[in-house]
Amino acid sequence: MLQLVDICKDYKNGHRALNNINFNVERGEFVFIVGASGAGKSTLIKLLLKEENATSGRIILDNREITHLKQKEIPYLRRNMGVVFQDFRLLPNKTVYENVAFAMEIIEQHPKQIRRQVPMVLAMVGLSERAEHYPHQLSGGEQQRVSLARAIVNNPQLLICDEPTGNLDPNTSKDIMEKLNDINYRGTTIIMATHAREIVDDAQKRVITLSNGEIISDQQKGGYNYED
Amino acid sequence: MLQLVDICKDYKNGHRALNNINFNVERGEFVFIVGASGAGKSTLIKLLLKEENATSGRIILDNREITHLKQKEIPYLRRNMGVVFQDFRLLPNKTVYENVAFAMEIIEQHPKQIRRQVPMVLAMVGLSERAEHYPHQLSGGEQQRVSLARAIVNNPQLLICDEPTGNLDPNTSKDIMEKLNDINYRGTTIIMATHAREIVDDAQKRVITLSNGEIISDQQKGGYNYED
Amino acid sequence: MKINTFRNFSRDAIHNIWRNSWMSVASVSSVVAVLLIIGLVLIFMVNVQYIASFVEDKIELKAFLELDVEYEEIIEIKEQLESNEMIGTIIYESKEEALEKFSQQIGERKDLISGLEENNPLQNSFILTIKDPSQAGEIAKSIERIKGVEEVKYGEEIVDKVLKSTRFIRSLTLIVTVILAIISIFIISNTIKLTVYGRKKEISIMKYVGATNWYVRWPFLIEGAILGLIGALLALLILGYSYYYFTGMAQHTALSIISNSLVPAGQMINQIKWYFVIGGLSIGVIGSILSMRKFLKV
Amino acid sequence: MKINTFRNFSRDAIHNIWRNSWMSVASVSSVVAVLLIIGLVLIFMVNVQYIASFVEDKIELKAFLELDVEYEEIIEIKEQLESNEMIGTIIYESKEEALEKFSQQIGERKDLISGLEENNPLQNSFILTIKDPSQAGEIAKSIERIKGVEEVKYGEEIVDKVLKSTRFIRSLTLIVTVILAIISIFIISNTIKLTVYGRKKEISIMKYVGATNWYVRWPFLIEGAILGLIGALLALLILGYSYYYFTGMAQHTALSIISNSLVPAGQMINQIKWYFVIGGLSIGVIGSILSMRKFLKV
Ligand SMILES: Nc1ncnc2c1ncn2[C@@H]1O[C@H](COP(=O)(O)OP(=O)(O)OP(=O)(O)O)[C@@H](O)[C@H]1O
Ligand SMILES: Nc1ncnc2c1ncn2[C@@H]1O[C@H](COP(=O)(O)OP(=O)(O)OP(=O)(O)O)[C@@H](O)[C@H]1O
Ligand SMILES: [Mg+2]
Ligand SMILES: [Mg+2]
Repeated sequence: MLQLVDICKDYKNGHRALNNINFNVERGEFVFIVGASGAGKSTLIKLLLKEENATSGRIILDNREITHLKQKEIPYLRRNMGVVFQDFRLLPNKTVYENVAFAMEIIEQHPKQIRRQVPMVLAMVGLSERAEHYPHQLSGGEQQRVSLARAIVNNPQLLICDEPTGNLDPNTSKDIMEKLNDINYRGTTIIMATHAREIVDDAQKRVITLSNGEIISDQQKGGYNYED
Repeated sequence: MLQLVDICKDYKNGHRALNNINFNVERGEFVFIVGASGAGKSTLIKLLLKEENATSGRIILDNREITHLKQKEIPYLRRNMGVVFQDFRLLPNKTVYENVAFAMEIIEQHPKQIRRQVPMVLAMVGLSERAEHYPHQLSGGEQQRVSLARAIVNNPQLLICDEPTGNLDPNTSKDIMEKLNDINYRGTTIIMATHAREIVDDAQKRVITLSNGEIISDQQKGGYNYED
Repeated sequence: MKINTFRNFSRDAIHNIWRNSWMSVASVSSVVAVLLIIGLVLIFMVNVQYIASFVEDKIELKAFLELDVEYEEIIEIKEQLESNEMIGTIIYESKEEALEKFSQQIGERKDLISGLEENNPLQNSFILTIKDPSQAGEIAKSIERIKGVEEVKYGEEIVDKVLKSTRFIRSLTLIVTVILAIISIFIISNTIKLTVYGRKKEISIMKYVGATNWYVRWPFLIEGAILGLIGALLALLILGYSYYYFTGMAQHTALSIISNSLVPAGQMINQIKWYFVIGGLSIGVIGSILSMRKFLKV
Repeated sequence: MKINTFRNFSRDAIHNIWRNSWMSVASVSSVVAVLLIIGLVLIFMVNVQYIASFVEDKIELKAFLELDVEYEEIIEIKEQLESNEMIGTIIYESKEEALEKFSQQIGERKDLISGLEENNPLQNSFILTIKDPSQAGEIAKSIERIKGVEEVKYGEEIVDKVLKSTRFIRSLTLIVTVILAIISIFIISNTIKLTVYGRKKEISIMKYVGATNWYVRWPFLIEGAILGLIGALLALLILGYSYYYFTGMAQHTALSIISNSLVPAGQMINQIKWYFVIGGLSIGVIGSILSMRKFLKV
């Protein structure tokens, strides 16, 4: 489904965030991306989202090269992915409900469908009671869960999560991971950058370990084995 | 050093975030505040910082009632505390170095002192190489560590950390916790809201557990014992 | 675009106006202010043009007839003048009327010319107004060619001066108006840029979630249209009412000479009404779309 | 405040100008635009006032002397007139000069009054200008009380009309200028509010870290002063140069009548220079301080 070939990423100030990254992800896989702070996990995700462009190398999604896309095509690429951002990225002027509904509105879903689906996902992440709150009225963990709700509401083919449990307590995290596992079982490919050792160790899924922008290990059924 | 007496906090929309909170913190203590997402940890910290005002109850710091303070006095209160914010709160137009130096500049420290102290703290959190970066050029964990560096640069009496390791990998977290322990040994009182079970369990310090805005346990040498 | 989507856009636009009420007030009031400036200067300009053409209309030719023309010849000359399309009104002035006028002009020193009645040295003449004052010279020449007309006078110097002055004032006010309009539009575009800048994060988030550029633009566009329209109507109201009040007030005081030569309020408002509405709308719509360009590229 | 702290403020102000270069350009250009509008209207107003006082200065009194006054008496009357502080220039016109003038006035029809030289019916007179035209009536009366003066004329009606017109124009342009100035200042304050709004997060963060209100304000204040000053100087440059160019250009064309009665460029620039500098500075400083108030309360 997803292939990265010889990807390098240099930021404008000359910093090399990714160096020669190669890996494939099959449809339906669940891949953890782990690594120290600053290893390049978010950068990798930003490349998939076309938030940043790779300096060299190729990215192929569903047999289609997306390394260079026209501005106009980017939105349609993004609609095929659900993304939980490390910094949440909620619309400040919309309530929790509206933020989640927005993701459905942009693909012009029927209002009836929206009214059925949104409360369902909000219940799934445990935020039914916060539906009418604005993002600034939420706790950190609640904002993170709204971001997750928005990412899954359209049942995307590919779900990308950057640190989706960084602001969540262990119990809530466990709940969320169970939900993600469900989603994965139903066929969604999941790529998840995380630091949570317990989660990675428990899951027994594929783990790609980054260090200083390079892949230092790529294990099926791995654990959080990154050591300095 | 710090006393909270019958603190309640209702947000404008009527939500009760804290209900009847009572506890004392002695000088030199290290207190964890744990609890599920939305339990009221950040709210508690916002009250200490006077970012929000308590609806009822009293807060006493160093034998001084700070429940009601004039606008003009708040900055001086904040200077006695170092704070790591859950959402980092770095100045977007200042580099990492400048962000940390800023905390020293506002208390009119001598430039020589600033030039000596700032690189030292940056090295402590492992960001010497990022000194000239702007916040938007940093990874999530790096921003979090800048926030920490800024909080400790003035050697505050009281250090308040809201989720200071939420975006950090276990190794970096462990480093940071060791540094915080050092600081605590040298006499600084530390109050830390966190979800990281490993950290809390390892530290064997006092743990206050919040649930739905109420204290449900307050243990010396406790562990992350919060269960639904 | 589905109808539901458009409904969402309108809903979002209206919600945003309410939720950013502070900014909405800033935008509307800036639009009002800019339109007031342009309107004020426009009214000033329209009035100056109006008064200038008033003055220009006062330019007269005087065609002096030969001393010995008969009554029938005068009629004939008159017919010829009437057939000339460039000539406006035609008034005949006999030499007796001319003398009477002259004696009135010199006023108190009338005694100086007493006794001239019997031996009137003046001529019969036609007093003509012309449609295009700048053509005065040529028209004068063509009239002089008519038999029985001795000479055509029109105070070349004065006509020249009047024309030059009015032309100068016309172009001066036009230039000032255009400059002020350009400056004002520049300011408002700055203001709109800043309001959009304050929401750049919002715009980029929409894009990150997969919205197309047009999907992001529409609510801003509708919002801009609504705010621009409100601004235009407010400005029109303020300006129209003040102008009406001002001309009305002036009428009953010593200023009536001036106010009477101003464009009437009703006519003025009618004249600028659509400019304002279209101006306000386009400021709002074009302003927001242009300002967004930069932030859509994420 | 320590000297190092002040150095930090200035450093931050300059850094911010660079780092928010887009916003700095917006602020400066808005200040320029606003000052251009105010300046344009101000120049217009100053010139109107200038021309109006020009016209008012043309108002003359004419004191006719009795027919039989002797030379010594005339000298005496002149001395009395000179001792009156309200009177400006004094010019003596003998009856021969008066007749000469009159015959010139009636121009071509001079023949009508030929032969009057021997039997001049006119009077000797003093032509006086007065310092305050609105006092014309009272001064005339006081002069009539002088022995040897028969009558004082000053064309009451015309003086009245002229005074009313100039007063009307003076107050009209003053009102328009003031209104435009208020509107412009309102717009700029909106613009500044919006730039500060775009940085409200920054302001609140400074406060959360323990900065006092004044500590947060100072860099903004210095930034505002610098940007305001740059704006003022740019506006002055544009305006001064255009005005200089315009009056210069007008001098060599048919418009010289008008340009000669305009305030010279040098004098104009000198007159508005400080207003602009102080205006720009205060817009920048006061604007940013006021706009920050709201965001400092955290
Ligand atoms: N815009 C940028 N300009 C320059 N350098 C950048 C930029 N963004 C990120 N970097 C650098 O690239 C490196 C990788 O950043 P990235 O955000 O991918 O890290 P990460 O693995 O997500 O870390 P974390 O776990 O802390 O979120 C970091 O060292 C960061 O400083
Ligand atoms: N400004 C606000 N207005 C209304 N409700 C609020 C506001 N801020 C927070 N809340 C609510 O108060 C409760 C406590 O929030 P708080 O931020 O203190 O939680 P927390 O313990 O820090 O959670 P987390 O671990 O997710 O950061 C939450 O349920 C939140 O929805
Ligand atoms: Mg990251
Ligand atoms: Mg929190």
